[in-house]
Amino acid sequence: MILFHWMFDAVADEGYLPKAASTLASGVDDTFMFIWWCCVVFFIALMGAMFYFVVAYKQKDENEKTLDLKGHHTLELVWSIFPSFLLIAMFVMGFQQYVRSTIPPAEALQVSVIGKKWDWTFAYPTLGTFTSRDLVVPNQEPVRLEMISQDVLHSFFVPDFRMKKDVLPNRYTTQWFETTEMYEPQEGDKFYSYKFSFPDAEPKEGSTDLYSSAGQDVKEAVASQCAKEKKNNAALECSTDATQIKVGLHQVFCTEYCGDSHSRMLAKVVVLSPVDFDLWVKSQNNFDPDEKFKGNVSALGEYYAGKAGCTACHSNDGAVKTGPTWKGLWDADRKFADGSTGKANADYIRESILYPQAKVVEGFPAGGMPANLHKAFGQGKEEAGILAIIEYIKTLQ
Amino acid sequence: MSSEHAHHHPHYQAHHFHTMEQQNSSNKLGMWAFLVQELLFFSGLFMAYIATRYFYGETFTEVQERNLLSIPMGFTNTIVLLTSSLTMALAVREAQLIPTLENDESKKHRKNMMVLLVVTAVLACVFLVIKYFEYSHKLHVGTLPGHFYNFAEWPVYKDESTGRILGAIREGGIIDVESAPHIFFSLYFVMTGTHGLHVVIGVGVILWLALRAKRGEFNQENYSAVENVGLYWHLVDLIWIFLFPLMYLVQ
Amino acid sequence: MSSASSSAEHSAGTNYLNAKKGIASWLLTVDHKRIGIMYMITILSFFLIGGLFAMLVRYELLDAAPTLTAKNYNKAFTLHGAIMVFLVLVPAIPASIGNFVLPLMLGAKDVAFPKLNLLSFHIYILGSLFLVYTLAAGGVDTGWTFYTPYSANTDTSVISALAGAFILGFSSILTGLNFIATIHKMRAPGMTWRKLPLFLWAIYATSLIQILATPVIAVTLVLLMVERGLGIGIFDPALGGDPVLFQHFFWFYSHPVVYVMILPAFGVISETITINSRKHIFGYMAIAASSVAIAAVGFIVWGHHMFLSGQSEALGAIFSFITFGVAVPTAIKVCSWIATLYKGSIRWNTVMIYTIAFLWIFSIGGLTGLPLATLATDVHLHDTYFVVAHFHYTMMGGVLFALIAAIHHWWPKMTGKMFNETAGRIFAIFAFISYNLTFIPQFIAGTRGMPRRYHEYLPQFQDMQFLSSIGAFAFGISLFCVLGLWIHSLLKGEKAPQNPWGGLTLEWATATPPIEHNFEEQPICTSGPYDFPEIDVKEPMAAK
Amino acid sequence: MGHSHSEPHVTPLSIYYGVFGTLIVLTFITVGVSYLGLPSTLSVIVAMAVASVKAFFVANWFMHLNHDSKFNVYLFLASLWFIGIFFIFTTFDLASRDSIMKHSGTFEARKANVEKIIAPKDQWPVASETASH
Repeated sequence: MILFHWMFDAVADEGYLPKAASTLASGVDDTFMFIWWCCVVFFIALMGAMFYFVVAYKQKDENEKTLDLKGHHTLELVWSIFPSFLLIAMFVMGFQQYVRSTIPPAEALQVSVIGKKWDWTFAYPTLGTFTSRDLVVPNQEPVRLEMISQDVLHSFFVPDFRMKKDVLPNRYTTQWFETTEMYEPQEGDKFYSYKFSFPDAEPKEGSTDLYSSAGQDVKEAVASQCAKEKKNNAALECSTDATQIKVGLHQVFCTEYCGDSHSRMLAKVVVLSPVDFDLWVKSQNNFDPDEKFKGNVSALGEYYAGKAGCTACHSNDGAVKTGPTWKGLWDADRKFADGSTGKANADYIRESILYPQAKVVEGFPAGGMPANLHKAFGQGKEEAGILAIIEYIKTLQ
Repeated sequence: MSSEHAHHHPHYQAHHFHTMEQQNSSNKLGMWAFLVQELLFFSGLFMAYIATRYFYGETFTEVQERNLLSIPMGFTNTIVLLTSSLTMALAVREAQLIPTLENDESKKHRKNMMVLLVVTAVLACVFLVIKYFEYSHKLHVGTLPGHFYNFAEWPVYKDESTGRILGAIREGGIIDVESAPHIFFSLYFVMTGTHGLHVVIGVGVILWLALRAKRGEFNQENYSAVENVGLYWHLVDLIWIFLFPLMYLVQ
Repeated sequence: MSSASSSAEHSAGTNYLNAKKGIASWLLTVDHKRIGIMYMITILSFFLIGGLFAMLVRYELLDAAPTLTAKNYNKAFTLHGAIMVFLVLVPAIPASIGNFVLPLMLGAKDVAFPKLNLLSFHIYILGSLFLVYTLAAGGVDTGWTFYTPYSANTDTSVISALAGAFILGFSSILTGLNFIATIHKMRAPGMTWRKLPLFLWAIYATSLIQILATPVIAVTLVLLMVERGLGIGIFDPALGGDPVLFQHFFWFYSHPVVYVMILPAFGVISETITINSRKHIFGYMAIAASSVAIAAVGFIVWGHHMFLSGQSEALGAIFSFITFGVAVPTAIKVCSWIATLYKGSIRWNTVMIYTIAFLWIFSIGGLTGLPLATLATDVHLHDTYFVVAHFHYTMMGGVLFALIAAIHHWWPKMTGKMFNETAGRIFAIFAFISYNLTFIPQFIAGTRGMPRRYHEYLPQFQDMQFLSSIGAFAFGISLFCVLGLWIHSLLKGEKAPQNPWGGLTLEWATATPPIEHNFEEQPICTSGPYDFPEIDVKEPMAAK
Repeated sequence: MGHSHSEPHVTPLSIYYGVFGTLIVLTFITVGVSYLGLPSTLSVIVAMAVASVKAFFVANWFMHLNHDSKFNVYLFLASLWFIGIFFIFTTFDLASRDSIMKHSGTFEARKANVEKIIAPKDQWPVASETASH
């Protein structure tokens, strides 16, 4: 039973549960450890007795006599009553923690979580009209999530915060958390991947694909905003160097089975110091992609592709996801489900963005792509965004 | 139930039973176990009713106000079904009176039983015919389940792009999400449909009994088939006793 | 225990196996023994299919990067789940072993309704054909739980799968009511409820669950089929329905059904542990009562599958509290079994090794249920690999090891052949070790937060998933070894004596294999099922 | 367990007719009440009360539970008991869902869906014809 030995080791060096990064986590861990050690004790006692009896009373000859024992009421009473106390203790501990996690503080920052096949979108109704593809939150401030799904059931799970709740299509569900520290897993971390996506989804050099970068885009946004702010307030406590900005990173999973790319429905929690968070909010509120990517339309297109969530289903490296890859798409011959064919020219791409069902490529699910994604490009930026994306696709040969 | 005192084994006693008494009580116990599962099966439908009523209580009231279900037809059906239940019970009673050894009396009672069984089956068919008229009327006006609901006086709003049904359309095109006639009629058709299916099966087994009686089967120690079909038929009646007021009457 | 044993010898020539010839004499038989055998063969072959899907899943998870496409993986774990639950685990012990043993143990000629028994087998076959058709029609990708709205909208062949499960439900219901009537009305003279072998108590509790819970899943599946067909809007939120309502419907059946799976296993263990330690069971009434108690309480805990589903938090707390109530009778059982070993004369044979393995596996399964029943910790563990490992330890490990133990235990009675003890023991230990290697790593992966139903995963879960896959392959091999053992016994096994294990229950009192009508003359039950001759009744320390 | 030839218990005709009469009367009552236009909950309570009485009559006399073996009665009651559990727990959930978490109410999300949607004129309700039956 090397494995068991290993399990106890794991418990010893705190690696058995993920990092406890929220105010609720420690309480949950205490409960878990209490139950865990109860289980260990009972298991050893039961199995010990069993193996002892099996060895000690091994049959020696066919007709040896055995004890005439039909039962023992006091004993039976003991092992019926005694565990019940422990069980009640477990229930009470669990219940207290659960109540804490169930009732959010009134002053909590409200964030809307929108789940859809197969990515998350986060909106900050009290801070502005922008949306984010990662959950960016201020450190050590309570955050209340109001979650809604656009299609099927999802479930929002952050192991480091010990929190999870289903996301329903017909009702808002709510949960809350408050981070305790800013922890950024590094390469070589024992139980953590410093990667927040899959091995085949490595971000390209200098990519702004928000899906797989380890909070890089957030750091850059904060740094550039800091530079702007410093112009009229030099005393501001912030760094203009993206590499100097400290963040905490935590993995978000979807834990309610939701179809093909269920296992790719990931996101990050990016924890910023309150100052940096305000900067980030500012940067998002008056973020102007045209300015950021001045003169580089394809980069702008890549940004929009990330913002509108295209990259959740369309790879840029030939990998087949839910939708066709964009690599080598430009000007290629397309074969459609209805048997017709066509060329992937500008008109085709524009149509596919506006009316995804108009032409469905053979072998891919019809209705897999929501309509009107170009709305995500922002008011009055729809057409510009589409052109940018076309330019981006041109570069993926 | 011990096999010590040997006695004759009538041809209708299965080899693995010791006495007719054991066989009959086993059959009846088995039948009751079956009725239990029937009740649990319908309980699911009634739970769906409760939930829908909880979410869309207004809808049920509105259905009554608009008088979309015909109380006279439902009422007639109730009377018909209750009567068939009586005749079934009487048929079982006749079966209980058939003496084991054949004579004029046994013939008389068996004949009565056959007649009562046939009457029961006929009443069941009357029930089905009335149901047919109700259904065809709903088909005509369009008060149909879910997607197929297209009742012009109380329309629901369908979102073409997503296929969602968002709620009933009120005057001026306002959408009322708390009004869901399409779900009410889903319930109506699923519940009455399942019940109707049980009635159809009932007709079948009752006629099968009548046929066996014609062949001169059954007597007071071998009538558990009749008794069990009777139990089944009363259960169908029992379900309707709750279905009728819930669907047709309550606000 | 019986006076009929004398009559066994002179009818040794013909038995239920060779009394009638031809395939029709099997497919149309009303003999509970033949039906039981047919169930066993069908169930084991479906276990093979379900197992192959499991191997496919483990193969995919060997490495973090995907090898199958997402859709195929989703279909693989869905079919694995659906086949294992509906076709294998639910009927595993009651329909196969139960059918064969129950009337024999009762000293009856057959079950109360032999024709109904055959009918429920044919219904089972029909239902299984629907699932096979689902396989052929491209599979289904909803997960065996068929949660709405996904199941209401996915384009895979859900309807046929639902129809299959629906039909299988009725097979299980009919078996249940058949057993209830049989146990009530067909007990041998002198067999009072307190002399009823514990296996039959377990089957009895199981049957009650089957008739009370299964109809609800039946109606649920019907509603879901109609939901897909007509869009009735009861479960589908897009039409105004409520997905959480579906989960209530589903778990009202699907939680009690895990007791349909495990209670017969408890029964088997109660038999094998006494017969192989030559001792009276410890606390007969406690074990019998706890079976019924588990069955009853098992009906009011279904919500612990839904703590995070968006059901009322208050209700979640209530369900959590009641759930702990199930732990008590379960603990009583395990303690009683272990106490039964005390000062026994314990044989170290194959059956006993499987029994010990069961106690080990089920203890882990039961204890890991506690953090899942606790609200706060379940928030973290729900829908992770911790849950996967937990229910495999209880449902699959518990049931499977008990089933194999039962097959070995009654193998001589069923086939009239003995099997190779040495090989049997080796395979048993092999299976036990590889089984633990498969699922213990999943506990760790789950606690670290790896969600279930992922067809590719982040690098930090690599080592645990790899270990688990290796274990799974080894476990698969070990089961093939066991199958080989049985085949070898059928071909080369020596003739079995009438009562190889010295059992006192009535099935050992008749010929091996039994004659067509089980007993030459009606056996009379004179003593209890566990009053073994070895028990030294003059021992001072007696009951209570 | 009586003797195998024991005659079955035969209920006198008068009882069957009496029960049938009661059932018919109760049916008239429940229909009559529905025309009083009682408030929603009350009408349900009354209707279910009457239906339960009818059910009792059917089960007790038509289905012979009054002379049946105890276990069959227990089975029947057990089924009612478990149906009760199913109904009570599930309804409790429906009723107490949005009691703790603000904003998890049943209709907010769906209302948000239909904000600013106005159904096109051709879909508006048409004037009701006279009684639909």
